[in-house]
Amino acid sequence: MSASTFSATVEARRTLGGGYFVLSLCADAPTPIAEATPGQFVMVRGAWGRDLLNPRAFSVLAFDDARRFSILAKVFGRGTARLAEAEPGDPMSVTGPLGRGFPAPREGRVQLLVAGGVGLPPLHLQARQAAAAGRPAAVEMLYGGRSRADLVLVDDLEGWGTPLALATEDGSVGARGRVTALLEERLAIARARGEAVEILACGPTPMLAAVRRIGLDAGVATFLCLEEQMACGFGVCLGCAVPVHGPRPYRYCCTDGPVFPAEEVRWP
Amino acid sequence: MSASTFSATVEARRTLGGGYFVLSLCADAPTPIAEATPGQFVMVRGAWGRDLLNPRAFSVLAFDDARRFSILAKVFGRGTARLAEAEPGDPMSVTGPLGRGFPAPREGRVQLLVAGGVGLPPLHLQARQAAAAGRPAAVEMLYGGRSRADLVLVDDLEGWGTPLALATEDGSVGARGRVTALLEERLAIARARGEAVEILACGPTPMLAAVRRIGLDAGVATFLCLEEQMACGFGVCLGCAVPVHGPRPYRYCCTDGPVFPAEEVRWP
Amino acid sequence: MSAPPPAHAPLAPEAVDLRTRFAGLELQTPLLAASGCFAYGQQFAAFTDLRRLGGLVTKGISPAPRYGNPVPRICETAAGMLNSIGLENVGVDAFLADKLPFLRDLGVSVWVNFFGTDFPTYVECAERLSAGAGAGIDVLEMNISCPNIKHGGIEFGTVPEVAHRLTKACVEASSIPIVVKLSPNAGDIVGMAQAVKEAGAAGVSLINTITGMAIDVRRRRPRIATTYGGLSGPAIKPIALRMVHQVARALPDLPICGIGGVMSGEDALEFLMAGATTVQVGTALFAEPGAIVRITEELRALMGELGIADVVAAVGVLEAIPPEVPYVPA
Amino acid sequence: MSAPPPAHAPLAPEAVDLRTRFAGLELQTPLLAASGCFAYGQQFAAFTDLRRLGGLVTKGISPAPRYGNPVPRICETAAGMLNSIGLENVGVDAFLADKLPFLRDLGVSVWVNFFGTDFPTYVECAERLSAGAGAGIDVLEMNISCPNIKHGGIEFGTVPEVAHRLTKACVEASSIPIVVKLSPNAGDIVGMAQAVKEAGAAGVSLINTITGMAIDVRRRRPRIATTYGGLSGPAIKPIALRMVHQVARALPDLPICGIGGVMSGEDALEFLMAGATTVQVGTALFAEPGAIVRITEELRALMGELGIADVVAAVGVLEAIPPEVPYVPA
Ligand SMILES: Cc1cc2nc3c(=O)[nH]c(=O)nc-3n(C[C@H](O)[C@H](O)[C@H](O)COP(=O)(O)OP(=O)(O)OC[C@H]3O[C@@H](n4cnc5c(N)ncnc54)[C@H](O)[C@@H]3O)c2cc1C
Ligand SMILES: Cc1cc2nc3c(=O)[nH]c(=O)nc-3n(C[C@H](O)[C@H](O)[C@H](O)COP(=O)(O)OP(=O)(O)OC[C@H]3O[C@@H](n4cnc5c(N)ncnc54)[C@H](O)[C@@H]3O)c2cc1C
Ligand SMILES: Cc1cc2nc3c(=O)[nH]c(=O)nc-3n(C[C@H](O)[C@H](O)[C@H](O)COP(=O)(O)O)c2cc1C
Ligand SMILES: Cc1cc2nc3c(=O)[nH]c(=O)nc-3n(C[C@H](O)[C@H](O)[C@H](O)COP(=O)(O)O)c2cc1C
Ligand code: FES
Ligand code: FES
Repeated sequence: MSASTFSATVEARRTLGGGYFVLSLCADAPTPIAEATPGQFVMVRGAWGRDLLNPRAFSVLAFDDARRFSILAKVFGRGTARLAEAEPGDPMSVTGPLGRGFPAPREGRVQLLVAGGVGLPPLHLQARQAAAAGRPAAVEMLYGGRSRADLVLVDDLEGWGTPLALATEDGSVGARGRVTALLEERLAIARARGEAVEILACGPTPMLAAVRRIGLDAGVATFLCLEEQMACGFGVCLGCAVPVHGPRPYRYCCTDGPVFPAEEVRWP
Repeated sequence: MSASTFSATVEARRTLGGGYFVLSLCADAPTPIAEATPGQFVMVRGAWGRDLLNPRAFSVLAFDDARRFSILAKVFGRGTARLAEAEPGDPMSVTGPLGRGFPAPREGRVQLLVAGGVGLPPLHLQARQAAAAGRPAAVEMLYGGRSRADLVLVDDLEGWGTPLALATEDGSVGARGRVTALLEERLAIARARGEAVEILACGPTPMLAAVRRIGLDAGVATFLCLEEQMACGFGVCLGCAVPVHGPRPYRYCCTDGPVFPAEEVRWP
Repeated sequence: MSAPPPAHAPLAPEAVDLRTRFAGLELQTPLLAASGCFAYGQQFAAFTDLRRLGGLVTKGISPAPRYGNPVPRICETAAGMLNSIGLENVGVDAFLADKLPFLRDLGVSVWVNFFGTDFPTYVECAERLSAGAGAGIDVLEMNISCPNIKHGGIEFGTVPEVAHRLTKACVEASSIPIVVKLSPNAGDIVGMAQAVKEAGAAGVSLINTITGMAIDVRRRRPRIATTYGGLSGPAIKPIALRMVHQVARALPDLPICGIGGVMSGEDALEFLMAGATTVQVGTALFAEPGAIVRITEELRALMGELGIADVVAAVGVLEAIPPEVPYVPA
Repeated sequence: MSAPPPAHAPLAPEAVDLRTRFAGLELQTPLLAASGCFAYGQQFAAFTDLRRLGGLVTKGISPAPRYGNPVPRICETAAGMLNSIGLENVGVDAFLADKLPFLRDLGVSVWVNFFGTDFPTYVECAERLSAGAGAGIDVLEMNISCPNIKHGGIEFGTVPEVAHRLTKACVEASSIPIVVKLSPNAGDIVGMAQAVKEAGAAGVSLINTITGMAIDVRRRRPRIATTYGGLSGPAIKPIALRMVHQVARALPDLPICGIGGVMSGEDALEFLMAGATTVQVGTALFAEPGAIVRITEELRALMGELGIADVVAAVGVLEAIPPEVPYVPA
């Protein structure tokens, strides 16, 4: 898995509402971006002078070829606010693809993709690749957010034939409640059917903590795509430590992750 | 002379080549901008986050009414580089008009306007107002720069019928050499004719130093529009001190100036 | 992994009470204009409603007028600026006669920043301001930290024993509470705060500018005529917050006025949570003369959103990050 | 008014000689990667040509491996960042066995940053690095300034006598030149530099991070698990330049490696003109792994433009701003 650091140009920004937007980038020369696996990410920074010093991490949402790829972001703080103003033609510095992604689907085992809000991209790419491999039902998307505006790119999933269950906390679309409730229901069904499943989750940390508990309690293989504050994204600053069980107390979100087996993460 | 602090929106940016551009702004509500006299300035800052902390000073180039006005800038450092990327619709914070401008033309005395490079705006406005008052020849513009690209908005002056002499250091347009040579020639003619003149100058500091010497040596009333590093523009930070002769060693570029009588300035 | 934030029911901004007390004084908000960034206030009247400030701190006053340093005096740096104004001011007499009446009439807390060039002139300044002031001055903010004057400033600001003696003498000479403005150039900020507290300071202001430098490589010269200048603005905020927190933790009953890079209501709340009771806004006033009014409303709205009803309750509420699950080597 | 810049005929970039010497060593350029921002280098090989560096400084090495601090360990601030990594490292043995060979083979100057948790472990670390190194290590950069470890760090870095004793012991234990990396948290940076110079330091690195803090007001918590972290990036550049200049002026024959917020060739030249012989680049490497190669070319082009043929000639060339015409009161 080779990464590179390269200049890219914004090709388009598609605003999705609710602060979400898709940024399409084109690298100035061919890169390894098309080797990205779902969960791998890029570090992105614009021509931002001396403030907003560090790049921001974004999961790879999709790629067309060795130059064209896109990310899905939500306006959160100053960096994403700045990115949300990017115009076609703006230059960006990019490093990636970085990290280790989710395991690929295995024969005879359904992957339950649990996405919360802006945690969608890795799972969206996982679903895309399953569909492209002619096995859209090798994965099932359980997708939750606060409200209707937090569920974006649903059309894509529907178009691919990805089995899909939605939940919103305000009930504005799908089931009312959290995506973890969908997961518990789905696991109960799997248990009843004797179906082999595994869990792939990405979303806000409290959601991941809940998914982890559910997965561990159910004895189901569970993989979490974590977010930690990152400065470099390639294993140098040691800022993105993830507390783990094992021979050492920390591993690194950017190089060992961002995807970690649930049982490895040292959380309550 | 009242100033106010207000929000404005970029209406247009006109690129003139050589790093020069005119930015047209429209205040969100009526302001005292149309009371500006030539040499008065505005402090301008965009939505620039925490870097580029202080606003930048720009002479008022022109105004249409209590809301619409424009500035002429040249890309110099980081602030003007940022401004040069401003797009229509971008918000700007503005304070002004600030400072004290040039004396108005007086009957029976020709004002020699000595402009160097981006020092044009105050003198451009002076010429515009003389023309608007039906007396374009009350002023004469002596305008110099390194090269052709440094002489901008010349069409305006020609259109108003402002008497005009140009100089470039590379001889690409007008006389080859410095604008101070034009001034010396013009003063010699005035002396020969017994003509009453005064000098109004704005441009780079070395040019102003030379104009000052020429004016003082010739015994001609000379007014210099100075540039000092400014943080506030309204007399608070005391950063913009100008060394002067007189009861106190310093006066302030932003409140006492930017226009100072040449003899007052404490320069070699 | 970090747990979700503690839940507090949000409040309407109008329900938020910004009134506070500092060293026995009442202020309508915790936000003051910082010394040297406000001059003597008149210039702001055209731009903002000064009666909405919590208070203001004047340019530093010395017994005799001072004319300040050669130019250039300022330059910009990344998220900050350097200044070396040289403590230019009109002197005590002109201040009391010409400047104070305007400030007194605003009805907000008036703090007069002062300094001397040596021990006797510090005491003289405190004495004359205190004597001449009548009821118009609420606080004397003693600047022992300006790095720009050759004699005095820097030594007073970095040696605890000297600061102690000087503070004591000024406190004794003044009928008005003295708040000492400390220098971040001191190696041991807590030691300095302790020293001035024991000398009778009613509080401390933290921080003044940090000595810095910038170079114009094209001219092969410093950008500031005096070579060094004081760094202010958002660049120094993390250092200021750390010093406020250190002093607040070590000396919980010493009132602290937090200063350094405040540009938003969120910045102000950071200082309050770190342990400051009041907060000064300096450099932000240059770009935006009405900054304090905006920051006040942002603070009110943010406190409402976070369910903090009373600004006094925000002071020092900081909690530690919950500990991780202990690591047990395999 | 300021006179025009001194005229020097511009040169082609190829005509600019970037080779320099530091404490007797030859370097092909003055630009090094800073400790903690470069790890042990391997990660950079995919992104940039490491053989084009002037040199590199490893992550700080301690005698035993260390696992570092709880999370969150970093956050961003205005034009800077805070970190509290906790001096995580693989320890001397693993460093010498697994990391050094790669670095040695690059053919650039290899500086190993090291520290202990107390007096004996400092000396032990210097001894073992020096003994085990063969010809592979050019400099031991002694970190007496990291604010992130509870024992050791901060006291060594702020008390001149302690720094003197510690440096002396390490210099005696090491066959490799020792450059001491000083803490900007010290009140008297010149006193610290003087103390380590007299103890036999071959040079000083200036500056390490400045202790700072940031608060997440929504969670009412520090943004860094250890509450305080070290501030780096452009925000601190003015402070770093000032300290380099102070030390260079006071101790003209002590080689200085300048560090703090370097992001461009112009930044690097500022440090050289302030009196540093070499310059380290830290935080800039996170956003741009190839930053040093770009900065090297920018420096070369800028020196060419300014007509400075030789990087050694740029060191400390700063002139004072010419004095104003004297003021004669009217
Ligand atoms: C591997 C990885 C992949 C990611 N993929 C995506 C993606 O595909 N799309 C996307 O929109 N975002 C993604 N993120 C998160 C993205 O990097 C953050 O949204 C971004 O850093 C926030 O940047 P900002 O500049 O807007 O906010 P900042 O201004 O950097 O953040 C403001 C402050 O909020 C805090 N903060 C930041 N993130 C969080 C958080 N998650 N929880 C709590 N506090 C936080 C920080 O303390 C920070 O100082 C990813 C992060 C990682 C580590
Ligand atoms: C009263 C007044 C009116 C002005 N009117 C205009 C105008 O109409 N159009 C215009 O383009 N500019 C004008 N300027 C100058 C304008 O404010 C500067 O161009 C601007 O500050 C440079 O900003 P910057 O952010 O591009 O450069 P910065 O990044 O701020 O400047 C880079 C560095 O260059 C140095 N520097 C800045 N200006 C000068 C200078 N003049 N000479 C030498 N060094 C300098 C400074 O040390 C600064 O740190 C005026 C200035 C004043 C005081
Ligand atoms: C131009 C300028 C002048 C200043 N003058 C004084 C002064 O006279 N006395 C003083 O105690 N502090 C002075 N200060 C320091 C400020 O009051 C404040 O402590 C510092 O700027 C940090 O706050 P800020 O980042 O909000 O500006 C001055 C600051 C600036 C920028
Ligand atoms: C994440 C991080 C880790 C660091 N680790 C070390 C270290 O182990 N030893 C050390 O001496 N300095 C360390 N530093 C300090 C840097 O080497 C450098 O002195 C400082 O960051 C200032 O330079 P900069 O602004 O270019 O980053 C570290 C800095 C950062 C940002
Ligand atoms: S983000 Fe720097 S090591 Fe992971
Ligand atoms: S620019 Fe602040 S006083 Fe003139």
